[in-house]
Amino acid sequence: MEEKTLPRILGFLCKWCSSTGADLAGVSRLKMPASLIPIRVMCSSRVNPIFVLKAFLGGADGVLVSGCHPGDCHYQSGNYYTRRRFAVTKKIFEELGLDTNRIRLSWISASEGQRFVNVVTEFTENLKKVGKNPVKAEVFL
Amino acid sequence: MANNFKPNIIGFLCNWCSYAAADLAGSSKLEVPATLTTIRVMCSSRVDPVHIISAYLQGADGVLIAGCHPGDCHYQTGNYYTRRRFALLHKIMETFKLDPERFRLSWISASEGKRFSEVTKEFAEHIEKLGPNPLKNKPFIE
Amino acid sequence: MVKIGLYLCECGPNIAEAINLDKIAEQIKKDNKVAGIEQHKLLCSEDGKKFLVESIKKNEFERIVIAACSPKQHETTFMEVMSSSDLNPYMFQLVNIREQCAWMTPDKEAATSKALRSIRAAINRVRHHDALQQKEIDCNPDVIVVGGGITGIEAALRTAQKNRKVYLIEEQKLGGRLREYGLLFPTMQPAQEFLNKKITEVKNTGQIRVFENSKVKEILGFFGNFVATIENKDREEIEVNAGSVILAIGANPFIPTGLAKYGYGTFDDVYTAAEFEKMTSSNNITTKSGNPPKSVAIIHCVGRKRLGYCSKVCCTNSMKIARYIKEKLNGVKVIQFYKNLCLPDKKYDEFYKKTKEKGIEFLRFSDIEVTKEANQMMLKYKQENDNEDALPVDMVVLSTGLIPNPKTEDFAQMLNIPVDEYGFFKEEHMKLGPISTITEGVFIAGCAQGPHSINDSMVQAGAAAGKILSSLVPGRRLQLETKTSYVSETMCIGCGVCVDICAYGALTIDESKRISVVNEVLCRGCGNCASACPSGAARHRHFTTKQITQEMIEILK
Amino acid sequence: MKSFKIPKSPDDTVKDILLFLLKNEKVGSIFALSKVHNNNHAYTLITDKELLSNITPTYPLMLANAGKMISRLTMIEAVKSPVAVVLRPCELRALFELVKLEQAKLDNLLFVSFTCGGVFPIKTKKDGLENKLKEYWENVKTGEDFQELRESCRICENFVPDNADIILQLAGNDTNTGTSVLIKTEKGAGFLEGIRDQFDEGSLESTTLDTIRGKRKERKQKTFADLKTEDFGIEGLINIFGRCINCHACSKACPACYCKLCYFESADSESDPSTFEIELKKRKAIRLPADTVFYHLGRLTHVGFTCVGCGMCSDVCPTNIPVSTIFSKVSERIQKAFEYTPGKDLEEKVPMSIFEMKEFEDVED
Amino acid sequence: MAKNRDILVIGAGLAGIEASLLSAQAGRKVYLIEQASYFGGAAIKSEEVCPNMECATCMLAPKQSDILENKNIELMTLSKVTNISGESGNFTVKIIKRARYVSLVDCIGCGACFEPCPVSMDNEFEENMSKQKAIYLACAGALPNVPAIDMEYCLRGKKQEECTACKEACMFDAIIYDDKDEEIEIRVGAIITATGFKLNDSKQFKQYGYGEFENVFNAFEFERLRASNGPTSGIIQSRDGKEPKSIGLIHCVGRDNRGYCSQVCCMYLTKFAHYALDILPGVKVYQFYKELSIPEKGNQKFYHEVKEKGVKSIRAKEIEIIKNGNGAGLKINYQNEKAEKESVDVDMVVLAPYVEPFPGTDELGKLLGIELGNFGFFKTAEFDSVSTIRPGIFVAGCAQGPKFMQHVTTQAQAAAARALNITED
Amino acid sequence: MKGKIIPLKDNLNNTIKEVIKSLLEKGCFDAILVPNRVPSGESFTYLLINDQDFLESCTPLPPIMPIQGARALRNLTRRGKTSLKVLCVMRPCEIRAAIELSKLRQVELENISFMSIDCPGALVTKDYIDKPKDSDILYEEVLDQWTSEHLRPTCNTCVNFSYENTPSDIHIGIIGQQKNHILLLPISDKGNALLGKIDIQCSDEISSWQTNVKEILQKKTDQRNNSFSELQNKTAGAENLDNLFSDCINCHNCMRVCPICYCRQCFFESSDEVRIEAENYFIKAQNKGGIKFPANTILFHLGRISHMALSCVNCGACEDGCPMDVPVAQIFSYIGDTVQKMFDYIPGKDRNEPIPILTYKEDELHEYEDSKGQ
Repeated sequence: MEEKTLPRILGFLCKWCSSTGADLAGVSRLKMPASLIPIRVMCSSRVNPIFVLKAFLGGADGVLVSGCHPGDCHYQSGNYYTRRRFAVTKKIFEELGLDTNRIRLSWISASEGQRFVNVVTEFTENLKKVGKNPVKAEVFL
Repeated sequence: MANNFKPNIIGFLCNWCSYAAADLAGSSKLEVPATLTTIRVMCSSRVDPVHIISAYLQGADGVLIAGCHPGDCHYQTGNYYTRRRFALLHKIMETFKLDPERFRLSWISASEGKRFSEVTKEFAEHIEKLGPNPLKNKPFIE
Repeated sequence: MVKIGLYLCECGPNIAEAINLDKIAEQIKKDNKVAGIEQHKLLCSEDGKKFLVESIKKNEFERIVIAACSPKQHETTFMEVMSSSDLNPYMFQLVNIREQCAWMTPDKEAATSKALRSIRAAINRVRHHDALQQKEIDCNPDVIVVGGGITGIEAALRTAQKNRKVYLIEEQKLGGRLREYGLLFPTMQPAQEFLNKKITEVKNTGQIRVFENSKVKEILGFFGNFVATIENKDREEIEVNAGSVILAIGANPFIPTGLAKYGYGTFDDVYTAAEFEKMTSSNNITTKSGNPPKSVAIIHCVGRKRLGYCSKVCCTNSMKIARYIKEKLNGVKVIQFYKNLCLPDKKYDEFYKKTKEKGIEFLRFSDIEVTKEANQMMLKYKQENDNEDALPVDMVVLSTGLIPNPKTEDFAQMLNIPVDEYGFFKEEHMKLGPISTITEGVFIAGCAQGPHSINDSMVQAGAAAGKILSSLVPGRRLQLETKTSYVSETMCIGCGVCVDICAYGALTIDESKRISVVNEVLCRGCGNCASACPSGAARHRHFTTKQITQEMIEILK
Repeated sequence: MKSFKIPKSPDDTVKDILLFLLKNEKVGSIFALSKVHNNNHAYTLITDKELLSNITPTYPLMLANAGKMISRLTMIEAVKSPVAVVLRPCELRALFELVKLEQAKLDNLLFVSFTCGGVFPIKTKKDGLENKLKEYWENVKTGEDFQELRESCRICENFVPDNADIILQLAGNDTNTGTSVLIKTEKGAGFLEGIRDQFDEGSLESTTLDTIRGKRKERKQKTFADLKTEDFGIEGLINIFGRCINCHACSKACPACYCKLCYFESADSESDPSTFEIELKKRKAIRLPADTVFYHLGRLTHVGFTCVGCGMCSDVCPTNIPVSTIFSKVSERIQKAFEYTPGKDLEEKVPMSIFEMKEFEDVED
Repeated sequence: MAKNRDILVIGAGLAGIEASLLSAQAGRKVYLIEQASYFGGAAIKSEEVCPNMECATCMLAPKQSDILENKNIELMTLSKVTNISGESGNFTVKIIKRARYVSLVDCIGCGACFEPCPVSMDNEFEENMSKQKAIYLACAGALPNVPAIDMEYCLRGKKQEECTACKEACMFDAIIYDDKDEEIEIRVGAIITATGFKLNDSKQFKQYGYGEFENVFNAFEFERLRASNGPTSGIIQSRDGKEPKSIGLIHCVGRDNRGYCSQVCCMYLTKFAHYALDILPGVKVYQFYKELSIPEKGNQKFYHEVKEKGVKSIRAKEIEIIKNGNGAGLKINYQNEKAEKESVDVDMVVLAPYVEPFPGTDELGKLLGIELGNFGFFKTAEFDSVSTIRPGIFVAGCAQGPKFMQHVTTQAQAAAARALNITED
Repeated sequence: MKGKIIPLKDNLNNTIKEVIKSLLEKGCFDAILVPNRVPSGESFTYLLINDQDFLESCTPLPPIMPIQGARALRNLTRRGKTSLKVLCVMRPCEIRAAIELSKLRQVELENISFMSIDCPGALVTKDYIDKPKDSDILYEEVLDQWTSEHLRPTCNTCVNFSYENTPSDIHIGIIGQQKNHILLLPISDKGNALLGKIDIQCSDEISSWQTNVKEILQKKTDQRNNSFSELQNKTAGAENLDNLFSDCINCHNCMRVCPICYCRQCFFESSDEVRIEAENYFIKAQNKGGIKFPANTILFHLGRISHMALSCVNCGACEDGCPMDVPVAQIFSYIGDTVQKMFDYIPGKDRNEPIPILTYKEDELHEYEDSKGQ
């Protein structure tokens, strides 16, 4: 039943940190809602704002972009760009009255299994509050 | 006026037939108008109608496309497409009264050096008679 | 800026006298587009070539324009010079200011200005040249021969070499149509003896793998790398790899049902030549009533008008049949009804003469009808001089032509080769590529290509072998055409306009991407696709839109 | 700042200057708006002195953003001999942005611009723009809002061409008695050396300009507020972009959209039928061609930094969507966040190509 | 002893060219020898080739270029085999290269030497219908693009005069008066002979008036008349320059005497009819045939197409050509299919003489140690028409018997296969 | 030919929707591609629907055609056939464009059926967007007159507004003797079977309808001929042509909204044309004294003509999308008619007939080549 009421979150996880962190959460048998479906990318900087928009317009209740902490990027500085891009997306969301609660940028390192669980749990709870993404039902997009 | 007019004619020649014919005309010391400058293409089908229109708008006085005779194409059927494309182009230019007479499609085989000379001479004379392409010195149209 | 070097060849007096090269050099210098201009008496001479290499290296030119003679004369020469100068040979443009300028323009000033225009165009063009590399692919020297008739057998024998395997695939038994033959013309030797010798030879050659009672399900790939799926006699599917394919699937005799006047299918003793041939191999010639015929008529050119072509072998074959009958049956009367004797071999007139000497009659007709009057077959015929006559006969042999094997269409589709208007495989070029097809690496031999005598079929088999032995050499890589086309993946929208017009099937739609792709092994580089493509996604190497328009813009300056 | 005044109309003043430059071979050609055939206007590249008589540099019509046109010209290589380019401030700013993005080169270009009074929507052309010119110039002089102008011009605060070499004072100036010319840069001075024996002193800023700026700002705030973008949400976006027909004209006219092949026209943006089938199942109905809202949002992520608010996009929209106003408003927010003014300073890097270690802590967890 | 992998090809017509190209493509060194000063054989004499009416030069020229550009092929013009020894896999061949008197290396083919030469002689390539100088190129566009001096006619040769006109005109020092015939010896593993054919000189058949009446042409003469690069630049005209209003085409000239059908004549005469109808408005064309031999795909269609354009086809016997009146006109007397005597008046007659081996075939046959057949063509095995009785020596093209171009090509390709096969490592 | 005449149910669109509804109910289709008013009300777009509820808001024959239906179908099937059985409800020119696109592999027709409607033409989109309500009323008048100055100019000169030359499956006739009826006309076997499935027997005589179509056709043909002869003068010569196109601002909107112009990247926006050295511009400027920017306006239009005039279905989308009101569609219609006649080709008429430029005949068009003997 939970399945149906659970928000659906698309998670872009960088390979080196966040994805490993997520794995660690699993290995550690930590529990969290089954709301997030991960997409692994080499670096969070691969996440084109277009992807976030597409996921959002496609009806995802939430989009999580997650990479190494600033300064830890496997590719030197990728995540700084991620941040700037995400900022742009967020400004657009804000300006156009789109729900910024649905997009989220989190830094999760390879050792932060627990943090991953926390982020996802919190994001999920948050999304439960704001409800289903109404875009899903729109036909005139 | 007409006497001083030296047209600028572009000739697209296919590598296998017409270019060879042009060479033959040269080695047979046949006269070919100096107003013709040639561009070698592998097959007459390589000549895109858009290029011809472009040449015209830029002020080319004449454009000649020459390839192998139908049926002789080095690439089987290329020149049949050339012909259709040319016909289409010609029709467009004709309909818009854009000097269709400035464009010509000729089939000239490798042995027809003489014909090459004749066709180009005749064409050059024809173009000379037509006079300069009015678009050559016309600003703001291209 | 790239360093372009311009070389002006005087060609002795040929260019120097007709064109003011100094003036050209002066103008080009003013344009300030080349890094250096050099003039030479004769660039194609040994001395000239040495000069070029040294000069190019010294000046560190990156691209070269040579104004000299026709590319037909010395493009290759100068491309070699480019290579010796450690430059890519395609970073070069040859301007033809001799044949197409100096020699055809008596007025020096006009010639000079034309040459200048052409040289400027070349300089502008060469700036946009790309370095092209000679491409090579690995290839498989092995051969697939489809069809185990005499043509296929010969093709297999001729291609089988130490380092080359041959897969010979036959739907029934080796030997094909020849297995039904009694004698061969013009030698009149027993066909089976001849055939068996050949089959033994096939079996003794270690390099030929024979698949009898087998079918070719599919052939994929292209020149140098074909994969065929064969269903063998046990209905197992076997995959074989080869670099080339010879289609020797033969032809069928025309069956004249529907041509009522010949009485075929209406009267008992009317046979086609092919049917009669079976009788000869069983050595038993009788009419339906069981008696040997007393008179036999052989009618030529049956169905020729309908087929629209002369099958070339039937006249001689009819004579062979006539002679056979005459030899076998004492006192039999044999009459040949013909329209035109087609005897296209230096031996055939003699064969005809001998046939006549055996007492076989020849009668030219303009119209004929087989009828029956009171249990007796009657031939009613009209001669050329409009005389009409009738002749009672016991047996009629209809000499019919050859029609394509019904499988022709299937193979044509499988391998992207067209069929001609009669339904035979269409050769690449009637005169120069009679056994080649537009699909490189696929050859057609024997009657699959059109009606042929056994001798001619065997020569064709040998010819296919020649093409294969010369182009696919064991241990050598296949060199591809350089000036091919390619399709820009980002720009292509997959409309297939280029696919439709390519004569070589070099372009196909990649269904997963829904865009078109060029098979560079098949592309021969005409550039038709580049013109057909409205957006310019199909691009012709060394004749790119950019290169051509850049040439144009200078000419029209 | 050196300045001088020519007792002629702005257009004739520009002609004088250009003729001087051409005659003295200081430049080889001119890039300016001209009257072409049939009383139409277009940007032109002129080498022939005779044709100078055709130019109409201040004619209030922008049929294409000149920044984009100069980018076409200098995309591959800089021009080899000097060209005098007459263009509007927003066009110059667009060009500077394109230079940063390697889409144009400035070498050998001399920029002549003016304090801009704005342009009419291109559609005005057929409604008799000529008849409105008188009123237009009156309003330019006073700096009053003129409601027939492009919305983007009416709300434009950046009408002073900070980066031009030579500036004509139009907006807020009485041009009846002649046109003041300011020589803003050394380069400008070099080119104009010899045009006058003596120069006056002049200044770019004045209270009139401030007043105009103030008026425009006011109007902008009002326009932006009226737009109520914050209340859009997805419904609002659909309402405004629902009539978009995916022609992408806005992107083609936009000087900031410089891609060779737009993502939204590329194979990457195409969907397989199966994708549509999934969507159809999900939503019971889908719009075809799809992706209108997506397109505009996506384009915003691409041009948000660079948008100079020239208004071309609104003008070319065949379904009258106020693209420019929306984009300007969203872009303003983005540009503020990054403290970036497009086209202002060549040395200032495009925000997307740099970063700081500590910033935007509000967007990350 | 290791096999020699090199290949000798004798005769550089279509067959020789094709065989050489295939052999060279396989990586073999090829010696291609040609008796004439140019190469290309009979094929380059045609304007067009039936039934598709393709331009012959356009077909051949790319192949000729390939020969000249191929590093594996050594083309020797003006050359002849003088001796051969050894056996399959290891032949030793002596070749005499006749002096060209013009350097193949230095000459650039500008033709500056022609004009000053004082000698005028018949142009053999043009069937003696035009003149050439003693320093000559067979025809415009002939390859290699280097002239030769015919010392028999050159003043220096025959009259021992000190003429240096051509040498003076040459700016490249390409004229070598003291050029000598050169004998070379090569070793090859296989030999392909492709020496081709010639048309019989029909003078022996008096009834056709060839040699007697100036407007009786043989097939090659007519072909050159129609050739764009020929003596009349492609204008079909009688000897006195008039446009013929009627043409008679005579098939099977000498066939009965000779004893075989030359296979190609019916078709090329049909092509001639096509030529005439194509460029001579209102011309009447008569074809006089005995048996129509139009095998091969496409030929019958072509024949009917041409016929429909207005050719009168007559099956005729006892043809005789006589003078018609006082002018250059001709009359053809014949017996029609109804055995009635009839006649037509024509302005021009074109004969299709039988195809015979190229002169010297017998001599070469002896040198090569291979037999000749009844008619003087090289003899080949039954059902193996490229193999001679001597292992390692193969035949291609019309040297084996008359044939269509496509069969020439196929034979050449098949012969190449054999040569490649036996010289395999 | 026989059809089924059925009475109107309150209005035209609703009656057509009833038919569509029964087809959906009988499971003949998985989805319907049909125009629908956008939420803001001032325009229309195509919707692919598989739910009857959405049918309510649909308008099978909307007064405007902001998106040419072929573009909608192309969007759906460009990358391959859809597994859904789809009924496309479109104007004849949209269907013909879709057929053309299928020849260019931009539309996959498998599983696609067409329902065409007698088309009175489409209003100018911008006008409609300005005043949707008034325009709706205006369109009612158009339905009466079958010609109007408010229509796209090419709609007034359209001769393929009915079923002829449009290979749809079911045609809806609305030009009847009886104004309060529509006519269902099965065009293909498939159409026949479909009507059969919803128990519609096509036994009604349609000759009176045909007469009406003929009358309107005559009217439109006259208008077309007038328009063409006007255009003949207006387009004659470079000068005139330039005048016609001189308003063009090179936005390429005409190409973008054109259903036939299908290139991913237009040649005139490709590197070959756009990414060129400054010098190229200067050479041209030198030659002519001055050039326009953006360059190549006329070349663009002529080039586009050479690329797609053979397939032009005269839908008028280009002119509708032009921000400068250049009479593009009228010019294309005129030149398209001319070149199509040259090859005896009606674009979109026959699914199996190749576009003339993609095929050839050995023996043809000799008037365009030099005669051989010359």
